[in-house]
Amino acid sequence: MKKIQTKGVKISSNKDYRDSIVDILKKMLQSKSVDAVLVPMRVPAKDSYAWILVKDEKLLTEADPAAPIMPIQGARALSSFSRKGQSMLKIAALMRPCEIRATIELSKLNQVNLENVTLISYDCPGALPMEDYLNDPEKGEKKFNDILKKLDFQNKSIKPVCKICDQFSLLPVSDLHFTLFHDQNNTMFLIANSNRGNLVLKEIGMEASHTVSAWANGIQEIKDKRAAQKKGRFTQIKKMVEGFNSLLATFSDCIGCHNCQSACPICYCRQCYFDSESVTSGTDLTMLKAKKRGSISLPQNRIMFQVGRMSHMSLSCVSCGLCTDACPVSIPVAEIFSYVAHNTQKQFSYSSGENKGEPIPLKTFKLEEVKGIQELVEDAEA
Amino acid sequence: MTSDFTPKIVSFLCKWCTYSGADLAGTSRMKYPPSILPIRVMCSSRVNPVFLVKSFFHGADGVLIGGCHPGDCHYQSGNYHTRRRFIILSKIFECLGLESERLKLAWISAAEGARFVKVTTEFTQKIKNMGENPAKRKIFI
Amino acid sequence: MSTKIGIYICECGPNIADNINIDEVIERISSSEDYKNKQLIIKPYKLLCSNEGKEYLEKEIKDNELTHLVIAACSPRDHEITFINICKKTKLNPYLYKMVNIREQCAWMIPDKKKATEKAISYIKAAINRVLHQSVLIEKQLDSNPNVLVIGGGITGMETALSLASKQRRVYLVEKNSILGGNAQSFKNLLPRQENNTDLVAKKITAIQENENIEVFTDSKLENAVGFFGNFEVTVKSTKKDQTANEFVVGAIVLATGFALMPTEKLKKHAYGKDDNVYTALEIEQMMKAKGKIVLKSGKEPKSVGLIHCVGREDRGYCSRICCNYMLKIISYLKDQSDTILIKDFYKDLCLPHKYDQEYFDTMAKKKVDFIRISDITTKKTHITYTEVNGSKKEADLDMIILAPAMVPAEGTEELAELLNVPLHPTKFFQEAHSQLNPIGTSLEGIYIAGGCHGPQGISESVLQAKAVQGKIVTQLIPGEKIIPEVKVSEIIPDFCMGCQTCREVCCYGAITFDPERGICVVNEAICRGCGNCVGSCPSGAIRAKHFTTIQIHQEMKEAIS
Amino acid sequence: MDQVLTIKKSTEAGLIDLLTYLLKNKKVSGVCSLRKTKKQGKFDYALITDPELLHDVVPLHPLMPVNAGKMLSNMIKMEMPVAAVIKPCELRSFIELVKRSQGKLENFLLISYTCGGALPLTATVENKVDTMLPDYGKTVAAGNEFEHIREICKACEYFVPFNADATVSLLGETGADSTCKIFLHSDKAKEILQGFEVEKTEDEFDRTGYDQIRERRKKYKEELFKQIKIQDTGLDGMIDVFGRCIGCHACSRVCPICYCVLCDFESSTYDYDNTIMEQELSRKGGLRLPSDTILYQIGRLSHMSFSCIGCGQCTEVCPSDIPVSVIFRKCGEKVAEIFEYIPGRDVNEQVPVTIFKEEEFEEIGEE
Repeated sequence: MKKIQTKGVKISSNKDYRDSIVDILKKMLQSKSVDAVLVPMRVPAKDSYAWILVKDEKLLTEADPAAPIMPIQGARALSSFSRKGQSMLKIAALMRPCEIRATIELSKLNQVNLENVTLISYDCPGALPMEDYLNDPEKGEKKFNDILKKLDFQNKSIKPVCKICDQFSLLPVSDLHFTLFHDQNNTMFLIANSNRGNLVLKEIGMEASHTVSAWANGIQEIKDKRAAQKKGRFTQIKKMVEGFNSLLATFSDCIGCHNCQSACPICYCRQCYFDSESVTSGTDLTMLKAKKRGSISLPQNRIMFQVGRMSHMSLSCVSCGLCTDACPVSIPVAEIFSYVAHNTQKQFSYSSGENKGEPIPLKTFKLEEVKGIQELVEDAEA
Repeated sequence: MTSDFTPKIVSFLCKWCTYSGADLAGTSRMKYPPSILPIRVMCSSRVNPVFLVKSFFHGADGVLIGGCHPGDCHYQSGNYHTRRRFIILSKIFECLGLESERLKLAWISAAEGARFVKVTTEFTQKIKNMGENPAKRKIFI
Repeated sequence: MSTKIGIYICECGPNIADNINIDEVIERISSSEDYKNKQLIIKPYKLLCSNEGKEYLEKEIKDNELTHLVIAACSPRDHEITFINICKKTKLNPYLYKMVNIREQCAWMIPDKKKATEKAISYIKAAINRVLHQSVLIEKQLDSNPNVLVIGGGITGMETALSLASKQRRVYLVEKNSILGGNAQSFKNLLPRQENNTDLVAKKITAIQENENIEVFTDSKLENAVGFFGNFEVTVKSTKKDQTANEFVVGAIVLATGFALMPTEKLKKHAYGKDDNVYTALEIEQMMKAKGKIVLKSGKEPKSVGLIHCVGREDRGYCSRICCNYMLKIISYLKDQSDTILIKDFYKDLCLPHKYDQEYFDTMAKKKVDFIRISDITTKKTHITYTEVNGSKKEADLDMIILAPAMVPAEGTEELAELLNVPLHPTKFFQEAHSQLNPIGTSLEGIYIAGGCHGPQGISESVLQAKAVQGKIVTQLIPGEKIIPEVKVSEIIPDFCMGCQTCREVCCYGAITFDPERGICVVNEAICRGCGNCVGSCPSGAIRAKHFTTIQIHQEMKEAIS
Repeated sequence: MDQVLTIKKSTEAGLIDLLTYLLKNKKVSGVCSLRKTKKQGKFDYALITDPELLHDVVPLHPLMPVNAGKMLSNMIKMEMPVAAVIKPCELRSFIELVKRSQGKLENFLLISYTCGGALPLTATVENKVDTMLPDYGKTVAAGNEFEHIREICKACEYFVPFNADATVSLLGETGADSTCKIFLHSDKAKEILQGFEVEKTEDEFDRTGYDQIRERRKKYKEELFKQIKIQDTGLDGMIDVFGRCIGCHACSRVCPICYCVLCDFESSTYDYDNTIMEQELSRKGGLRLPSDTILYQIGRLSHMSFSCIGCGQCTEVCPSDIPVSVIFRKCGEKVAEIFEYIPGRDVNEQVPVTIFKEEEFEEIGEE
């Protein structure tokens, strides 16, 4: 595990945190340290946010570094720009930690090219559910501003999956990190966490000289609380999905639209296997199956899709919660997937998006792994 | 809008009629605005309506499709299909309040060099009067 | 092999060089950011289409091992093929080459040299972007069968068969009736010289019978035909019972199925079928041929005859073109028979399209014939009520009425069109590929039309068309030579095709078929002409137009917008 | 002339009797209908072959978890028809799909009904269906629009089915709780139900009898269309409405007309290489990622607007709450009008983009 930096640049604390971040991003553009920055920006109708790659620094005044919602996963936005290979442009992407983790997973799957990309994270208090925000965007803005102001990392309005997120701060893969969470002194730090991060700091004429241990301790405290909440919630989720009948009941509203998959940053496939002919062309069997059982539910394969999708992507799931936001029938997909992901990743001691070098478990294997299997085989052979 | 605004007009010209018409205009040393950058296609029916949408949203000030006159299509009936697709797209633009006047379909035969000049000159002037395509600078599209 | 693009700018003498600053073009393109990690070779040349120019280009391609070629010169109409041929002499695939028209559509149309230079730059850049996304296409060569199937054994069909049959080319002539000759054998004399027709038709039939390179199938019809130019597999079947089908391969099919007269039930307005002494012109010809004179049902010669032109013209929506002439011929039959016979000729418009016609009309007009221009006419038995163009209503009682009914396509034309996928004109005659530029071709390569099935016309035009078809076939379907089908065709990507058949419906060549087994559409590349209509119609993006792919066009658009 | 079946039971019970007759007597190979699931208050579509299992069906429930037209198009090979009870808009979408070779009419005995509108998906999610039903029933029997149905349903003028083999009379049917009236239109329906012994009379189904409802809904439609102001606000209006689109394409996935296995806009054709995007970025100073948000919407309109049957599924699933269906319905209607086309009206009416007339729009391209 890479050692987390303990020193940072102290950033003027009188200003709003947004302005402080925008100032730094502007400096990065001005110094040509980067050619463009990827930031969320509130759409003209003021009812949502979009990812904008900004080259013209004047536009940065419109940027909103920490948006209350996550309509589109940042990894997806970055992937749409760099999937086809390395860009000539040096890009800095300011994203939530779960978005950075998804970016790392996508880079392992060659959907993001990280050459020339600087990843900037910040302490994320969580995001508001899309549905709540869309009901009254102004109220949502206010609510989120309050959360930031009060540094309320335990707010009850944030997405359920954010409440159990313990990877909401500086990541080993961040190049730079803004500490939104701060102590009574209102000190905000910019931490450089990689060679690239250090280079950027140097290029914008800053130096990391302040120790950030107070911040680190504060973050750890929240992490512990979140971890405890996660444990509790997972016990409930386990009940919701264990056994076929519970699974069926939990997904009883599912209409098979696969929008969870469309919104998922990890589901990068151009065409989902479960929408492909290999699955759908079996429809001639529909009648046969119906005859055998007396009846079948339509559309078919809804539970198979969920389980199948888990098998495809749970090792990389970053629990960002976009699936729940996208679900038209409000199934807590994100928490369920988070629970499953937690367990599948544990199996390989893998943590999605934590580490650039570590390959996705399905792309590699170790001779002796997955405890228990060997014993099972031996038992069977005896 | 400044008067030296040179519109960018994407033009899809059918190889048999309009492109040849444009050639004839050149051969006859007629003059027309340089705003037209022709893209040669075998038949106007190759032009998928989405090409127009894409040109529009990616910043073209105008889009022109040039094809053979109805009844004269080198491929029998391609231009009739072009016409329907064009009508559909124009209507959609109209319904959405987008400037359908930036899209143009013109039948210009290989013999109509003068007509090519007239159509492109007038269209360019019209676009000039309309000004720059606002989609050119919008970042939220 | 790394990408190496050669860009050659032709000065075209002063034509391009005078109005485009070629040095600037070269400078700006070679220093463009867009091609930072590409190898560009960009050079001017005084006249690329000259022999020296061609040699120079060939050497350049070879020496520099170019992977892509852009020629900025005149219109592709003039020299695209010239440079394709140079590519073919080297290892460079001609589909990795793109021509830019900086003469007709740049240098010659923009008076301002600066602006012309700008446009030339973006024009050339668009070509570079495009050429980088072009793919290698390989031309295929197919064996072709030189033989020809002619459908219809009338004058046109026989003429076509006789002109085409040779030692290297067999002709199969299919006639639905039991004898050859078609409509023409009913005519006694032929215009304009009143030659005796029987001899002419009989001579043709004999010539056909004596020609060992022509095989005739009477009482037969085309049962099936699949394939494309150079290779049609056809089945000809006898209409009589218990006959086996004949199957053979031909390279081309000629439709010479002729015409018929408007069905008699449509002629009731003129008392046809109600009165024994109302005849069609064709019946009069047959009568002349059989009896040598025109007589009433009673056997007596008529003392007064009414001729009615344009019967059914309004119904059908076209002029049958030959009727006025043959009505004049009938007048001459009648006048030869009796000098005193009263003839009233009712016409709405006279159609005298040939150089002989006016003279012929003038001769007849001198023979005391009432030519009456009318706006309406009805017949009750042989009693005629008519309105003259000046509005006056008149009546006449006549011994005999002769009608000139509209010419219509022969029976079975629609069936044949459907079988071969050849489009019909709204008049139900066959639709030609282009009314002016390709009047004997159809939308399908290798299928031609001639004679009365093309539209109303006389024998001379029919024979002319037969000759034109002959010329087309002789030059395009050369015995022993391979044919190279179009390579810039459409292809369907099976995984994305939903089988909705929108493409099949918009294709006017029948090049797309539906494969019910796989539930997808398939392009027959030998039939496809590469227009790209199907590509424009496919919502799934499942069809790709080779050499005109969406991505290639996007690349050109990019430059047009920038 | 139609044959009218009259069953002295509630409309739903009568229809279930009919379905039971069909399945028990092997007149059909299966029944496709909405049914209750094991979980209280939840429903889904099912294909049922065992007549015993028909007791769970709720064929006339005002729900549309998926557009059944899309669902039926997936059932390809069948030896005997399946009886499907579907809403008029679902039937119309199925007809549109049949025109595109995406389904076969002969596979089904299509039973539809005069429709009072469907509830939004949220009604099921929030377990409100059972409590809403009694009021819904009363409102529909009175020939009115229930307040909680989908907006697009309140604006739907095609609530009388086209092309149904049989139509169940529901809307404005005051005796719906004691009498079930089913009109058999096709010979197929009459033949299959020959042995179904109920009161049978001859009568013509009166399509004009609904004029009042139709007028009211048309009026509502005009109002709804007016609320969508895009037409007057131009590009900025488009950005206001679609700016919050997240590009998930859920609208196309649930759309019965979008039948493509892979949407063209998700294909590699629209994965631009960096040079194209960098050029845009330079010009604008900023570039939305993923790009082509509005292009996708217009592109989709250009592919399917004329066939939009206004079922409202797109609005239901939009995570950004964009009123997709109203916009698409509005555009669709305007486009279809040009060709005097009504999607789903007649299976022999060809899709406007597959045909043309030589003498049409003659002024276009000539000036």
